[in-house]
Amino acid sequence: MQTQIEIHTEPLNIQSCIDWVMSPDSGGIDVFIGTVRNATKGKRVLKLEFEAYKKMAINEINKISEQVFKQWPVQKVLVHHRTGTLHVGEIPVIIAVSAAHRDAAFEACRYIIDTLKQTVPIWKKEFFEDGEIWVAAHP
Amino acid sequence: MQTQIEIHTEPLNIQSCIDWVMSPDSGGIDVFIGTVRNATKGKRVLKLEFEAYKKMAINEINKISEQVFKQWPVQKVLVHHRTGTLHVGEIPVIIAVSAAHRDAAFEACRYIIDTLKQTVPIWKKEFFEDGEIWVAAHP
Amino acid sequence: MEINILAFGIAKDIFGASTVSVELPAGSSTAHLKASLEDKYPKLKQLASYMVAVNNEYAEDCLTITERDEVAIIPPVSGG
Amino acid sequence: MEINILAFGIAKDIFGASTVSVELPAGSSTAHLKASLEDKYPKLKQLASYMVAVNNEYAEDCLTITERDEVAIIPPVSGG
Repeated sequence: MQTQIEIHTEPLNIQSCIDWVMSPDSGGIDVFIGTVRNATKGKRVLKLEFEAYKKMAINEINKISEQVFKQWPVQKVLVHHRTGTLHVGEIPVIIAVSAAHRDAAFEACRYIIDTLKQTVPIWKKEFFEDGEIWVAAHP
Repeated sequence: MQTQIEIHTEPLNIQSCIDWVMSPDSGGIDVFIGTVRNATKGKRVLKLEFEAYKKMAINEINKISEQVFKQWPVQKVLVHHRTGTLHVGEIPVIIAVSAAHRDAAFEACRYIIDTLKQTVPIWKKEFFEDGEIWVAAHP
Repeated sequence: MEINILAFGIAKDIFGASTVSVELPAGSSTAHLKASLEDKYPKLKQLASYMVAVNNEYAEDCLTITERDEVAIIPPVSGG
Repeated sequence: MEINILAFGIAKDIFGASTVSVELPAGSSTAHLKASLEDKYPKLKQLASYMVAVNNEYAEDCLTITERDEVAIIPPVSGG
């Protein structure tokens, strides 16, 4: 039952995230990697900016992780989120979960990214050729 | 719609698998990494040996990938499987799927590993302190 | 009492600053704070929704705020 | 006709070799092949199940086998 949570502006390192969740008693790891898409609803995206309310974001991710350990027999949970300016193809988020059996790893990983997008105070601004927008701000 | 399938005895490279599935029009990647557990049903595992009917295995994985592209809007599918002797913590399989949206990536990745375990002619032998066994061979 | 408020995302644009302060009667609740802010910054009402966080936790409308609390406006989140 | 058969996993242990050959009448099917093998190697019947692959495809019992086909015995798979 170990959790590693990081929020920072440095590029995320996939290999070190996976190395951290691996353990001799795990049989499977599920990893979700978010990547910056070149378009949103057909509009070309130039770059994204992510902003976090860092202390509270870590707090909320911790709650998600605690819920995961209650709900699934998983071994390690890792969530790394990048902030600052990201270009197309770069990685804003890595979530990795190890478990003895793959079902728990898949379900927990899915739960974490779904819940993170709903509750964790991080905001994304999309930059287009003709303007910029805070995602989800308006109805 | 691209697929990369490999079966070989060399250690699998996580980073290069993920690099291959990434693309500017993908927003999410789901990766499943199988790892050799130190125990099966409480019995200590020393090592595993994987054997493949290589030509047919690639054929069957190709069928799975074709089914995935029919069923989900995914962009790239990668399946690497290692054969030969593997020790605890080593990686027998990496499956990676990129998609514009994460739902498809998660569901397709899960479908691939579940189906691979049912249909692809690859066999695993577990070595214990007191003997060895071909997994699933007997009722 | 004077409450200092942290603003993030579009709230920062609406306030024109990453922190603003409002003057509230002692014993005011989150609901009072929201009403006061919406009065001063009507664009807040155009958001899909927004929450108040007090000491790094989402706060109910009835929560009483003090000057020692860390208060933040949380517009709709969009991480991941 | 003589059919050469590839064996994998536990089938290799049962046959004591990674290839064996059986003599079958021309026009024999997968079912005939299985019956002949089970006669020669009764331990095959103790497996949870096994399939025959012909030319890298799982074969139905009624499929006719020829000497030019690549035939393999597929015990329960356990990859991944």
